[in-house]
Amino acid sequence: MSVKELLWVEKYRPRTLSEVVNQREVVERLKLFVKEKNIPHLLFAGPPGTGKTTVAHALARELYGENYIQHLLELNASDERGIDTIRNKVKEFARSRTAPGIPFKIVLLDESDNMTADAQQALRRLMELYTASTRFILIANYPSKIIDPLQSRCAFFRFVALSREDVVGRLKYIAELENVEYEEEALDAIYDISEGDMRKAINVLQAAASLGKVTVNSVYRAVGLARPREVREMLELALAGKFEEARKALRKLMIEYGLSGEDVVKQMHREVFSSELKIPEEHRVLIADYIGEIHFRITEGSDDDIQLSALLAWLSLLGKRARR
Amino acid sequence: MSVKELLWVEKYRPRTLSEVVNQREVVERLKLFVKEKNIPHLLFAGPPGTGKTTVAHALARELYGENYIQHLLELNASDERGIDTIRNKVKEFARSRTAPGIPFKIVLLDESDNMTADAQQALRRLMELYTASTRFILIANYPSKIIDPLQSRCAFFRFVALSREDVVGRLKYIAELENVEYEEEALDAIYDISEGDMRKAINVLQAAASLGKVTVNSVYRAVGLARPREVREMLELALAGKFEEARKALRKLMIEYGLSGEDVVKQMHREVFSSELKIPEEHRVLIADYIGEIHFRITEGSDDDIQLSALLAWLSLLGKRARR
Amino acid sequence: MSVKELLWVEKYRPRTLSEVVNQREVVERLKLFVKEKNIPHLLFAGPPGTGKTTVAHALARELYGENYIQHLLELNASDERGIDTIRNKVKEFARSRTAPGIPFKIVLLDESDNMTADAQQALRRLMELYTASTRFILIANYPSKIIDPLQSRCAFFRFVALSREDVVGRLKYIAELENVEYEEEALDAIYDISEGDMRKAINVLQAAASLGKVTVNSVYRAVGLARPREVREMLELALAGKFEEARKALRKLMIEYGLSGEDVVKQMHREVFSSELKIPEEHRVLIADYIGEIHFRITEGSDDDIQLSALLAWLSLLGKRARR
Amino acid sequence: MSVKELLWVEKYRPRTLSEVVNQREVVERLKLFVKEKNIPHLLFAGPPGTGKTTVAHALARELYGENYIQHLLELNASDERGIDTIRNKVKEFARSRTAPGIPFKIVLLDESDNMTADAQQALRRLMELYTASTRFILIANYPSKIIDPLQSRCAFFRFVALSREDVVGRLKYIAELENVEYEEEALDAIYDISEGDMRKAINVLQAAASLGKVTVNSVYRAVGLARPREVREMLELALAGKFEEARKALRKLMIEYGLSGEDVVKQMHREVFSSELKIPEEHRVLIADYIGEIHFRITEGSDDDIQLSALLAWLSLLGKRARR
Amino acid sequence: MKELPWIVKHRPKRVDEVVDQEEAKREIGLWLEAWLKGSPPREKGLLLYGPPGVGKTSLVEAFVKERDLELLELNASDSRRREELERIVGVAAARRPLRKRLMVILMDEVDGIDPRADEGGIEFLASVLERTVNPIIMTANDPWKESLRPLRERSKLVAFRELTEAQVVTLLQSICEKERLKCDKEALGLIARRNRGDARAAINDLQAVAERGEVRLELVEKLVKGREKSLDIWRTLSELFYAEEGWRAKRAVTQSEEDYESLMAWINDNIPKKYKDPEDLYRAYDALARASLMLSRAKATGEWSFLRYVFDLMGPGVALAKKGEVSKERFSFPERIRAMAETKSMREVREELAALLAKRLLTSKATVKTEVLPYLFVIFRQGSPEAAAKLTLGYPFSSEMLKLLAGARASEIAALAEKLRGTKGEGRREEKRERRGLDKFLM
Repeated sequence: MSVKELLWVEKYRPRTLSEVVNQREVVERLKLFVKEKNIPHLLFAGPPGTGKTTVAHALARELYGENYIQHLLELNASDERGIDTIRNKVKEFARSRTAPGIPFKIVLLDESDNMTADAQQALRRLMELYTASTRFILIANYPSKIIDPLQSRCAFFRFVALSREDVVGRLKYIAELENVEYEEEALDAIYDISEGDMRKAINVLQAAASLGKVTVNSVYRAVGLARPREVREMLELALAGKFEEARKALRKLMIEYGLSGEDVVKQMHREVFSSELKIPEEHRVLIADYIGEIHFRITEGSDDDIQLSALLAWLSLLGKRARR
Repeated sequence: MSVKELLWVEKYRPRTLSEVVNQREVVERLKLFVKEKNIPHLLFAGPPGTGKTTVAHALARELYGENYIQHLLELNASDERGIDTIRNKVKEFARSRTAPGIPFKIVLLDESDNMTADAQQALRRLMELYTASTRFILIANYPSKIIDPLQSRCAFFRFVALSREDVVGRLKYIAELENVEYEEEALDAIYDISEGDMRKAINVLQAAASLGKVTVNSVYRAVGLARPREVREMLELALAGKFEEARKALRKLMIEYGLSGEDVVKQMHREVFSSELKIPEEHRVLIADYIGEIHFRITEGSDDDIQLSALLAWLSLLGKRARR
Repeated sequence: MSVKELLWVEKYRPRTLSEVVNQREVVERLKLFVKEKNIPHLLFAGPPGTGKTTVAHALARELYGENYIQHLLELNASDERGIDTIRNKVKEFARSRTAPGIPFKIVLLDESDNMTADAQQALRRLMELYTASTRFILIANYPSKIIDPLQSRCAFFRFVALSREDVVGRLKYIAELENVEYEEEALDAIYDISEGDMRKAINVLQAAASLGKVTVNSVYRAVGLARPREVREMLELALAGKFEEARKALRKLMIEYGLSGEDVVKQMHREVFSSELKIPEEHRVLIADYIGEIHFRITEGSDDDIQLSALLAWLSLLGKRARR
Repeated sequence: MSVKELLWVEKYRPRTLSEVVNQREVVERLKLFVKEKNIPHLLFAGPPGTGKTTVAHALARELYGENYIQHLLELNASDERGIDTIRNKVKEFARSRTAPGIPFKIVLLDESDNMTADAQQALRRLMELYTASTRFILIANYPSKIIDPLQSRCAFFRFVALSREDVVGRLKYIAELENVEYEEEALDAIYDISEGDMRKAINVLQAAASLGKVTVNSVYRAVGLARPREVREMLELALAGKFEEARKALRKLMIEYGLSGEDVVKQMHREVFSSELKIPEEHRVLIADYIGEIHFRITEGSDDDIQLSALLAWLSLLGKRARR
Repeated sequence: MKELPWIVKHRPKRVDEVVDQEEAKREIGLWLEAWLKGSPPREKGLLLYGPPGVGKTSLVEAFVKERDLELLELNASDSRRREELERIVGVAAARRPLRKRLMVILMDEVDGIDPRADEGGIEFLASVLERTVNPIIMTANDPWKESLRPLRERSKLVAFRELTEAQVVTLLQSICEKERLKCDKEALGLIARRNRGDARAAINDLQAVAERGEVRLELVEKLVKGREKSLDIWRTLSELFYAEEGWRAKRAVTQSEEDYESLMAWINDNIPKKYKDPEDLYRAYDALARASLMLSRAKATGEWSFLRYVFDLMGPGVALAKKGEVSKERFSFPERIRAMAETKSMREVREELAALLAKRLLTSKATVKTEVLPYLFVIFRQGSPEAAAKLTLGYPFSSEMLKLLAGARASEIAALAEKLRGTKGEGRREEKRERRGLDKFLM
């Protein structure tokens, strides 16, 4: 068994367009291209884990057959250092032979929204230069970061975030094939953590499964996150003015779960907006504003413990004032 | 069908001055130059997509015939246009042969307002020295960025933004030829996004059409922008103290339109000074300042969601204070 | 005597997995790998000084024997300048010969959570490229800072913080072998300072021992920390409204002990939460909040003296208001 | 006796280790190194004016003799721009010849705690690279600002603040050799002002002596003259609402006295806490806090003149409100 | 030569064909006369400045032609690096005129010499101005740029005035006659007005609208829109400080011809001129300070989209700070920029002094500046002159450093030092070196 097959995200990756269960609209239109054996330049945009790269590979496979990889140059815009490397690689690749029956090869450019505007300009000229023998598939999270002249040279496909059903369904499918025991709520927790990112969801499933039965607990342990309830309790303690106890809870989160200050702030932020935390609306507002400040300070390198203590302190002041 | 023709903006580009439907006065005047077979240095100024480059090419075509490109040196913003290149390339081109019957060649400087002041300085005397054998056409979005000494060396033509009728009319024309279904309001939305930029309008039309029927929704989705009205509504919700609803609106913007945190911040900023947002003038400054702060935090790597929540929270606090 | 032997942290470093007294779970699982003479890529995560690097070396020794160092490439992600250096070193290393009987070499990447997301992406590709001949051990303090695709390629091991007993026990063991006289409380003080970081604890012990008998006093002197009492006195002076005297105490801390502003803030922060500082609970809270602000400014590079004076001035105002 | 005169800090600088009267512990340990004609990398830490640089030079002189300066590269981290300059200088220096009998040269790096953590990392590699032919002496005020990997590569020497006896004794010694008349209390006053900084103490002595007999009065006069009077005036003018005049004073300080924005802020800060500025206690706190904020912005790189103008504007607003 | 643009075709050939600029003509004439008489004027360079299109270059060419001189011209289309200038101008400036035929070296558009692309150009030109044997004439639109200071200081400045509308109309009429055009006078007036005194631009527009032998008002109205004039600094300031709505203030700062950094300096110095109420003053400064912070962030992160907030804050932020009246006091040039320029050499001397002492005292320049220099000032300005004089002998202070340290007492101390040296001579050779600094003072 190869290392690749050890990874479920690889093992269960769809091979053909038909196997792609989501993004139906996109897939239908692409199938038309396959039928014509011709494609324009393409731009695939959408959140991470919605299948953009998978679809691109599946498309290439359907065009060229199993050995499609010879006719596909895969580049990662944020890896390759600058447009010059890209230019050289494309140049060389464009010279290579084309498949019989299909007079063009495909250049797949991942994370192309990470390129600077200047590099994108250069890319545009590159696309024009090799347009006879190559087609580009640009992959991006945020289409707004692709400059207009590039967008206007590509057929545009938007990939949408996956629904809870899609993700949970897929996880169940995998879990059963892999003989993994699981709690239903655990899969829900995985969806919450993955935010519609299928790749992340499958990875979390695999990590949790490696710890034994997949439970809410093992899921949070696997991703190195605290359980929402514990974070909420810390918040409640602080708001109840029990500052010392809140700080103890904080310590526990950081040491036991190995959470960084940033992790804690993010999780607190999530809990502030959960309906299970019963606080007045205006408090949520105040807290949201202050959490922004604290998170920024931490990203700038200030001490986690000091900043989180400041946050808890502030919360307990807020709570006290409210009780008056 | 070549890939270029797959792009409507190329496919429907006017070839001759007569085909240019807008900028009638400019075109009339240019036709006279063609008749006299003489032109002064020209400066075409006006917003993007008003046909400046198209007109310049059409003019050259009418002067030199279909192979006009031999007598035209086109320098784009994406080309190296430092002071040295300008000196060298122009000098070399000026020395090359002229067309029979027309004793001058044309140097077309696209986006010349993007040239550094130094490079522009280098142009000043070049324009005089080589005036016998070359004419310059400077194209600029912002003529104020062209240094005065250059402006004063050119006959100045202002291209005006296209009217809603012009753009929508053209879009309808194309949509019908391409068999695209559309809602009337969608074409209006395209006009709003394009801000009178015909090229952009046609590109958006094509992108939206690739998603199926052209609707307001598909238009905004295609460009990866939120609808300004929605952004404004989010701002208004926040300022009205409806923090939770504002946050919901935010989520929707980010997920539905695939906006990054930076996109949202930038779109919010755009609305701050708009006359449609009815708030006291001094609040505008406060809001812009805080948006700037949040934008900074996001670029420093702080979390999008946390920072945007903080921004909305702050807005709702501001609104509350104002209402008191 | 080599320089290395001079450092107790080297001298008393466990050589084999069996010598590692903590992290039992981790060790047991690793022993299984040794038996199979095969390992997947590994990710060791946990607080500093919990033995991650030590365990990695012990593992390598058990696999390759005493000369394991030939088959181990040790890199520090925050040293090596960018992913390119890493790439080159790994490339070269991968070409070198493997040990008889074990078809892979080990790349040990310390502080890998200090790499940018982009560099981690590049690392991922590197791991795939050389997967046949190398295994990576990634070491990180915070697993949440390792991007998903990397996490999902590694077997995950969590190292937990060491208990007071673990640390003090080890210190005693060393002290006795080195014939160092010590007070019991001094070892406790070392544990407090080290916060469960064994490496730091041993270094402090050695530094204090070099000054003679290990006492609480010599411990604080060795680490260049003020004794908690003096920090507390400064706080009390400030809160009593004796600003000038508090400032003198601050000067003394900074000049005599050579504390930096950050040191002082951190120690103040610690004292604020100690039960020995008798102040109303709500003051603790207020102070904790303001200390957060001051610490942030100092980490951003602002002047220590200015910021700390502002803090003391604020404290004396707080004290004054409270007395009214 | 020569008519030429030097600054006394230079004239009475100890040339040999034996002449160093304080820091006995340090000196004794260093003498051992001299005897062995070998030193490890050294880290000298302690408050300003405690003789760190002096001792380093004396050490070098004892190793290499009077022409030691050929074998010593002296760099100042706050003058040298960035690690690259340092790297190049060290590289070149390492290539130069070593002294007969001593196989290494010395690099003296003053104010090394002013280097960023990244630069210190780079420095560490530099030390490793040239360890065969060079030894580094790092000089720092705050050892805690030296990163661990550097500290652990150096033998650590802590320089303690000088006692009143040490300083007064030295001053007397100099005063007698220079035939300066003095009052005993004047020397005490100098010690108080100098805060244990020998360099400063000697400078004050020399300045006071140039005014005639050294009395408490002349000491304070010298110190007062050395400190620009404009700082307090500026503060007073601003608080009196005379913004434009205050700003004139500010400009004089920055332009004529050549103070940086940071210097001005620091001096204002000093004045705010001096008893000679008559303002309510609460204002001191408010001003100290705002000064902290302004200082923070200046260190972030924003224009110091604008930031200080804002500070003055704020002060004049404060003054106005107080007068009501 | 029908195909030549009119601005070339109708370029003035004789001095009297250049419209107006009588004062400039007189000054240039006198200056050239001096050269021709073989007694070059004290300033060997002439710096002609004024707005574009008023005839600076044309006038020089006309003079050259009329007096039958040689002309060497270099302009912004030529590389003007030090090496190139050495080769061309350096040689020309040193060459004695052949057969008494003087050669005029015309350095056109010196404000276009790029500090980077034309590295060393200005410095070299400045040095040539000291020793040239041929007249050097330079032109510039903006002679006040800091980078031009070395040229400005070594040249005679001659101002060219903006042309009046009437003058431009007259000029256009004369061209109409030559081109046999029937010209509507009102149309010419409109062209002149829309080009605000720029004759060359007006001629261009004239050519653009001339059709079928006539120039009609109707067409001018349609076609001649007026070149985009960015707001000059005075207009920017008044539109900014009097703006009542945010968007107006924003327009004022975004359309200013001043770059945002110097604009910020202008606003910084003019806020107290316009806002007298401390509340307004503080609000305005707070906004400006935030703008400056944002700008530093834009620079530090390379994220130039932050500039929008810089503009928001220094535009609307400053404008909307006012609740009270806007004072009638006039706007003024930023004091700080002027003062910094004036004190540049003094500041350089201080740096050198700090470097010298840092080496001797084994410390950093920063420490010297804050911990040592203040006491030296006390000794040199307030202390006994003898102590100061002795220190002067102990360190190789230059005369400028001594002046900086001692102020008004500099020559007294220098004289005293010299006397002390005379009484007790030792180390002669060493002293010789040190003397140089002192001698300058005693001369």
